[in-house]
Amino acid sequence: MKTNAQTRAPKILILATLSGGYRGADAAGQSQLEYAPDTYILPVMSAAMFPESFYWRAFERGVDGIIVMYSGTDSPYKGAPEKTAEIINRTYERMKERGLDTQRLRLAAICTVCVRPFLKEIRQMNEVLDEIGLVPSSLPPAREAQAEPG
Amino acid sequence: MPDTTGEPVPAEKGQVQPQSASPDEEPRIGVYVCHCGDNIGDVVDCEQTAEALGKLGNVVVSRSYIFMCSDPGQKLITDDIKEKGVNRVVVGACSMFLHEQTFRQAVSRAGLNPYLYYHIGLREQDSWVHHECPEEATEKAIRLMSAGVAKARLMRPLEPVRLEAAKHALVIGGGVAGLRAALDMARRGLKVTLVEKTHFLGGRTAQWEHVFPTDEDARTLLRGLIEKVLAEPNITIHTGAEVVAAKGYVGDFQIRIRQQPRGVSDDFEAVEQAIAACPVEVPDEFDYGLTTRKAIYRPYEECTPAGVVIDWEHCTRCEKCLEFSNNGGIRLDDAPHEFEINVGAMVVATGFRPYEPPQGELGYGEFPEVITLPQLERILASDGPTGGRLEWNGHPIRNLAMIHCVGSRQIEGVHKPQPDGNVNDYCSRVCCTATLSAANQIREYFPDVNIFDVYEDIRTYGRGHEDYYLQASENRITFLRYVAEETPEGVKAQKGDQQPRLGRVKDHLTWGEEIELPVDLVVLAVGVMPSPVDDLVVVFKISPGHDRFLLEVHPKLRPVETAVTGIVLAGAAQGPMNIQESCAAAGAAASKVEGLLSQGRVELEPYVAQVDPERCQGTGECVRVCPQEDAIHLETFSVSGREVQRAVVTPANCNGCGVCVSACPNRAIDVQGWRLDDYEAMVDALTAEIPALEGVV
Amino acid sequence: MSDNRLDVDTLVVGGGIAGMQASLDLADQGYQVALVERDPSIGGKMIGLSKVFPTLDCCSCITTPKMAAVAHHDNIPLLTYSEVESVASNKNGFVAQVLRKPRYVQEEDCTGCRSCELVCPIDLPDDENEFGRTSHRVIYVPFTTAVPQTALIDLDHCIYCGKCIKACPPDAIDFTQQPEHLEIEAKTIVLATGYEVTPYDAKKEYGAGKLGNVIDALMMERLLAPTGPYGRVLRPSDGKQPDSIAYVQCAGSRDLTLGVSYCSRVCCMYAIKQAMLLSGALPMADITIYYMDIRTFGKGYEQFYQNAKTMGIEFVKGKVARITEDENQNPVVRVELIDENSRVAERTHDLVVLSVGMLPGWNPQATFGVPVAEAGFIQIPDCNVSPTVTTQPGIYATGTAAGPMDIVDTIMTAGAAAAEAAAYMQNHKEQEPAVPEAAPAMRDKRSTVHA
Amino acid sequence: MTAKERDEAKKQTEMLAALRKQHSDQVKQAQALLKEQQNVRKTLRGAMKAGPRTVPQLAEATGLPSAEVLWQVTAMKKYGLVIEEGLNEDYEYYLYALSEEVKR
Repeated sequence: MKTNAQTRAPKILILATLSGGYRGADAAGQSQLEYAPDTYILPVMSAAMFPESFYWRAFERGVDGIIVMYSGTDSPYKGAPEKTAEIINRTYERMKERGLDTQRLRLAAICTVCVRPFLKEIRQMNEVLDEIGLVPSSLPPAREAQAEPG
Repeated sequence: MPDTTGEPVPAEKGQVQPQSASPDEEPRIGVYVCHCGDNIGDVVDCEQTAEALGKLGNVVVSRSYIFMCSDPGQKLITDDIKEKGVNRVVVGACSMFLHEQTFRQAVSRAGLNPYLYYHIGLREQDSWVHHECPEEATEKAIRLMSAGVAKARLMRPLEPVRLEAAKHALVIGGGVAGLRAALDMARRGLKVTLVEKTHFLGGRTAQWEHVFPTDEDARTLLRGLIEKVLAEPNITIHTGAEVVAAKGYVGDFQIRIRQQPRGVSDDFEAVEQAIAACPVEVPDEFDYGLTTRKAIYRPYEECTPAGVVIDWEHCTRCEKCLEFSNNGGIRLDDAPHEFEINVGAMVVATGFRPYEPPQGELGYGEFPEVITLPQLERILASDGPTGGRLEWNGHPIRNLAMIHCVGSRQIEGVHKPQPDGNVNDYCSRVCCTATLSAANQIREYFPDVNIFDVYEDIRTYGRGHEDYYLQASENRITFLRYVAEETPEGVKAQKGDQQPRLGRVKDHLTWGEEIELPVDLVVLAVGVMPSPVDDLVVVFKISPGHDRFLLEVHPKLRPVETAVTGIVLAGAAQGPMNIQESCAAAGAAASKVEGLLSQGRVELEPYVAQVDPERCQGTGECVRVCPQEDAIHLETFSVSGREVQRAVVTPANCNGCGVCVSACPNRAIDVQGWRLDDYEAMVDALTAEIPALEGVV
Repeated sequence: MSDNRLDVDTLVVGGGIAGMQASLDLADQGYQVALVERDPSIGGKMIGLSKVFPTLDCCSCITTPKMAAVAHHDNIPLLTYSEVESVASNKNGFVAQVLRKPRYVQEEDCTGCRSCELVCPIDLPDDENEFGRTSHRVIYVPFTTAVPQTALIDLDHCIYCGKCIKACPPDAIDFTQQPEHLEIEAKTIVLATGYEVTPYDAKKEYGAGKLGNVIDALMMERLLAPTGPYGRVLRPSDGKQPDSIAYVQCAGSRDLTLGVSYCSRVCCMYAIKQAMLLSGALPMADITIYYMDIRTFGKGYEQFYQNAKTMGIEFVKGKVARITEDENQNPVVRVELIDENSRVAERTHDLVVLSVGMLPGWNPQATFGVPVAEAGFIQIPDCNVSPTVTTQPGIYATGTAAGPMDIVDTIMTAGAAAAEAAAYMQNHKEQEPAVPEAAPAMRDKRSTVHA
Repeated sequence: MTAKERDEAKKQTEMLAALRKQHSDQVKQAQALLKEQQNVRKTLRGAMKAGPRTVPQLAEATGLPSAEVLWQVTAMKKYGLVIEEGLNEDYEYYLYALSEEVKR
C-alpha cells in the first residue's frame, strides 16, 4: 500500500459529538496531554447525519483515518447512536468490497471526560496508519458512493 | 392540498421558511486568530496563521490579536462588520464552550445574524496538545481555520424556531398532583383546564385516613388544596371527562375532550330517597370493594363536586329513582358531549392504582381475612365500613400480620406476571412507611392487638419516616424478616381452626426460625401500579417505560419532561410517589410549563431538519427512519399540475438528530446550521493543497 | 453591578444542582435571578461525582451543560465566591448584603489558561475538591470544568514571589483586591444551600478518620472519576490497587449515637453504583456491602440493586461494630452477621468505604430568619402539599437544604420552588390583575367547575 | 526594555516586597513549606533517577511515609513532572517515573 502518497503527512479526521467526544477532546487539552497533530476534530450534533458516501468521499480526498467519537448510550438523541453504528457497519462492508482496510474507520463512544479513551483512540489510529500506510491516491471507483442512500 | 406551482412548501404556522439555496450576498469573511496571551501564541504562530488565511477566497480581513475575547478584541470584529462589510466571522481561540456565546453576542451587537459566526477551539485542541511540535501545530491551526472559512462561505442566517404559545395549559388528572400543578400554573397567570376522569376531585388521597409524615387527616389536607384550586379564577375543571384526541405541538395543541353526564342536576334535593330506591348494588370502589354502593351514588360525604352521580355502566335504567326527580332533577337520557380546547402544553397527572393480588396470592381472594393495606385504611377510616373499629366480619381483630412488598420487588419466575407478561420488579416506595404508620395508629387506638410486621427491607427513607420505624419498635410491634428467595408461604386454614394462619415465615431476625403465626387478619402492603393510560399513550405519543409507568426524557436531568416537548409528567403516573413527592413533582411540572408558555411564545434552537423542495422526490425514507414522533411527514402538493409527495418538517417536533439526512437518497434534507455540504467543504479544506500553506510551513 | 447594587426578581443562594435548576426554571420564565455561590465555581457536590445512578451517565456530562446554561443565561447574574451576609425585608421584598470575596485575580480578564498555576512554586493539598488527595498550587483554577474558569489565590500560603504576575498573559492578577460588598434587592429568595456529609472523624468505632485506608464515599467518587486525583482507584495509604473493598452502610445515618435518626436516602444507591463501577474498573476485586436495610426506592433503583447482585457484588446483612487496621494498614471490619445467627466475624479488606450520611450544609436561621426543624434541615410547615415553602413568605427551600434527597428529587423540588416563587411574584405584582387576557369573563372569583 | 517597562517592573518588585513585609509571619511559614517541599521532591527525584518505582519502594528509599509519597507523586504527576508507567509485576502497585521534562 505504500505509495508516493507517503511523502505527505497523514491526516486523521475526527467527528466528535458536542455532547461527548468534542468535550472529551477539550478535557484532554485542559490537562495539556500531547497527542499527534495529524488529527482534525470537527464538532457534530450527532454522527447519524453522515451517510456512507461521506466517509468514502473523505478517503478519496486523502483522509487516511476517520474516528467517529459519538456519545453512545449517553446520546441525547433517541435512536441516533444505533443509526450511526448501522451506517458505520455498512461502510465497513463497502470498504471490504473495495479493498480499503476497515481499520481506517473507527467508531468509539467518548464521553465529556473520557480523556484516556480519547488519547487511546488517536494513538491506535496512528499505529494503524504506521502499519498500513496512507490511503492510496486513487481509490477503486466509487460509483455508488456518490448517490447511494446512507 | 395547497396548489403551490413552483413554490411547493407552504409556510404554515410553525414551519421554517426555506432559505434560498445560495444567499444573495457574497460572503465577506473576517478571520480572527487569538493568541490567548501565550497560550495559543507560544505554540501556534498566530501572525503566520492570520496571514495565510488572508490569502483564502472571500476572506476580506484576517487578524491576530492577543485577547480576542477582551473588549478591544471584540471591537476589532464589530468594527470590521460595520466598516469593512464583513458578513461572516470565524474566530480561532479557546474552547467553543467558553466563548462561542461571547462572540455570537458580539456579532449580533454589530447587526449580523449570530449564526453567521463559527468558532474554532485552537487552545484546547491545538496549542495545548501539541507543545512539542509548533510547526505542525501552526499547520493544523491554518487547516482547521481554513475549514472554518469553507464552512463560513456556506453559512446562512438562521432564526430560532418561534412558535406562538397559548398561555393555557391542560392538566389531566384531579388527584393531588394534578390539583397542585393546576394551582401553581394558575397562580403564575396561566389559564388552566383540568380534566378528571371520575366525577370527583381528590384521587387516591381521599380514600386515605391518616397521612405520613405529618399524621394529618388526609381529607383535611385535600379540602385545603381543593379550596385553593376552586378559589383560582384561572382554572376550569371538567369532571367525568377524558381526552379522546390530540394533535399539534408545543404552544398549540388541539385537544378533544369527552365528558360523561352526571345524570343528576346540582340542585336535586331528594338525593337520599333516590339512592334508597335504586335496586342496583355494585362493589364500592371507594371502599376498595369492602362494601357496596348503588348505581346512583356519591363516593363520600363532603366530596367535590358535592352532588350525586349516576354510574352509567351499572345503571339498568329501571327509572325507580325518577320517582323522586321533580322537574328533571335526574336525566337518564343524557349523552356524553365532546368539545375541543387549544392549549400550549399539558401536565399528565393520571396517578396510580394499588396492586390487586391475583386469586390465591398469600390467601388473597380465598380467605376473607386477607385484605390489602388500602382496604385496612378504609376499615380504620371513621367513614369506612366499620366506622373506624378494627373488626372484620363482625369479629374484633386480636392478631394481625402485615406483609410488605406484595406486588413490588417481584422476581421473574417466582411471582405471577401481570397480563402484559412483566412482573413488578420495582420498589413501590410508599408502602413501608404507610404500613408502619397504620401499625402505629392501630397500636395507639387498639393497644391490645398483636401486630406482626413481615418484611424484607424496611424502607422508611424520607424525612420523618424513620421515626415511624423507631416508634413501631418501641410499640412492641414484632418484626419478622424474610429474604427474597424465601417469601412467606401463603395463608392457610388448618383443620378445626376458626381462623387462617400465616404459614411458614423463615425469620432471619431470630436465627432463621420457621414460624407460623396464628392471626385473624392478614394485611398485604400492596404495591403501586400506574393507572391504565394506554389510550393517552396512543393519543399523545408518549411512552411508558419497562415498569409501565410513563417515561421521562432523562431520569436525572429532565425528570418531568417527556419525549414530546410540551407534555410533562406529575406525580405517580411517572412512578411510585407519596403525596409530598407528588406535589413537588407537580411543582416541577408546572415550572416547566410556565417556562414554555409564560412568554406567550416558544423559542427553539434553529438546528432542525430542513427539506430542499427542489431535490425531494417524496421517497419517504426520512419519514420511515425518523426517531421522533410527528417531526416529518409526507404531504401531497401540486407542482405544475402534477400531484407529488414531498417531505415536510414540523420544526417544533424535530431535535436535529440528523438520522433523516443520512437516509435521504437525494440529499434533499439537512440539519440547518450543520449541513452535509458544510462538512464536505470542511473536509476538502482540511485535505486540500492550500496555497495558503505555501511559504508558511 | 458597578454601583454595587443589583435589582433582581429572585435571589438564589447556592449554586449546586438545586440552585442551578431553580435559577434556570425561573430565568426561563423571564425572571431576573441572582445566583450567589460561596465556592469559586458553581456545580456543587454534583460536579465532583463520577457517574450518577441508576443510568450510570457520566456526571460531568450531565452537569456541565447545566453550568454552562446558567453562566450564559441572559437573566442570571452569576456571583461566585460570594456569601450572603445579611438580609432585611422591605416593602418590595428583601435586601441582601453580599460579600464578594477577593480572588486576587480579575474575573473579567482571566481566561482560565492556568499559566499562573504552572509557574507557581508551592503545592497545597486540594482539600476543596479532592479531599486533599492531590494538590493545587497557591494560585489555581478550581477544577477543569469549573464555571467560571477563573483562577484564585490562597493568599495564606503565598510568598509573593510574583511569578504568576509575570506569567499571566492578560495581566489579571491583582494582589490589592479587597472584599467587595454588593446589595441585592429581590422579591423572593430560594435557599439551595445543600448538604455536608457526616464528618470523616465522627465515628470513633470506625477509626475516627485515623485509619489510612478507610475513606468516605465522596472521596471514592473522586477516585472513580476520570478527572480524579490518581486517575484510577488506589488506596491512599500506599497507592496499592485494592483487591478487596468493603462498604459500610448507614455510617452516619440512622445512628442515634451521632444524633442522626434519619435515613440519608442516597447511600444505598451510591454504594451500589460505586460497587458496580469498581467491579468494572477492578474486575478481579471482591466487593462487599455491609447493610441493615437496602433502600433502593426510586424509579429504576430496585432493578439496579438486583443487577448488582447478579454482577457478584456481595451484600451482607450485618451491623459493623468496629473497624481497626492490621500491621499493613489493611482495615479489619468487625461485623455481626445477621443472616448467620448474628455470628460475629472479623474480615480484612484493602480498602473500606464509609457510606456517610447527609447533614444540613448551613443553618439559615440567623441570616434569613428561616427556622430549621429536627436535625437542622429547614422547617417546612405544610410539607405534604407545599414541600418547598418555608415559614417566611417569599422564601423557599429546595434540594438537600430541606432534607436528604437524591438528584432527581432535588431537581423536582427545584422546579417546585421556582413555581412557588413565580406564583408569589405574580400575585404580588402591583395593580396587576391575576386574570390573563385570554381568560373568559368569570361569573365569580372562583374556578369554573363543569361537572 | 523601555523606560516605562523598567519603571513598571520596579514598582512591581516594590509592591511584592511590601506585601512580603506586611505578611511576614505567614510568608515565613509558606517559605518553610516550600523549602520542605523542594527537599522532599529532590529526594524523590533522586530515588526515581534509576528508573520507575512504586510508592512503597519510594517510601523505603526515602524514608518518607508511603501516604506522603503517594501525595507528592500524585501532585508531581498532575503538573507533568512524573508519569505513570504501568503496574509492577505483582499487579499491585503502579510504577512512577520522571517525565522527560524533568529529565531534561
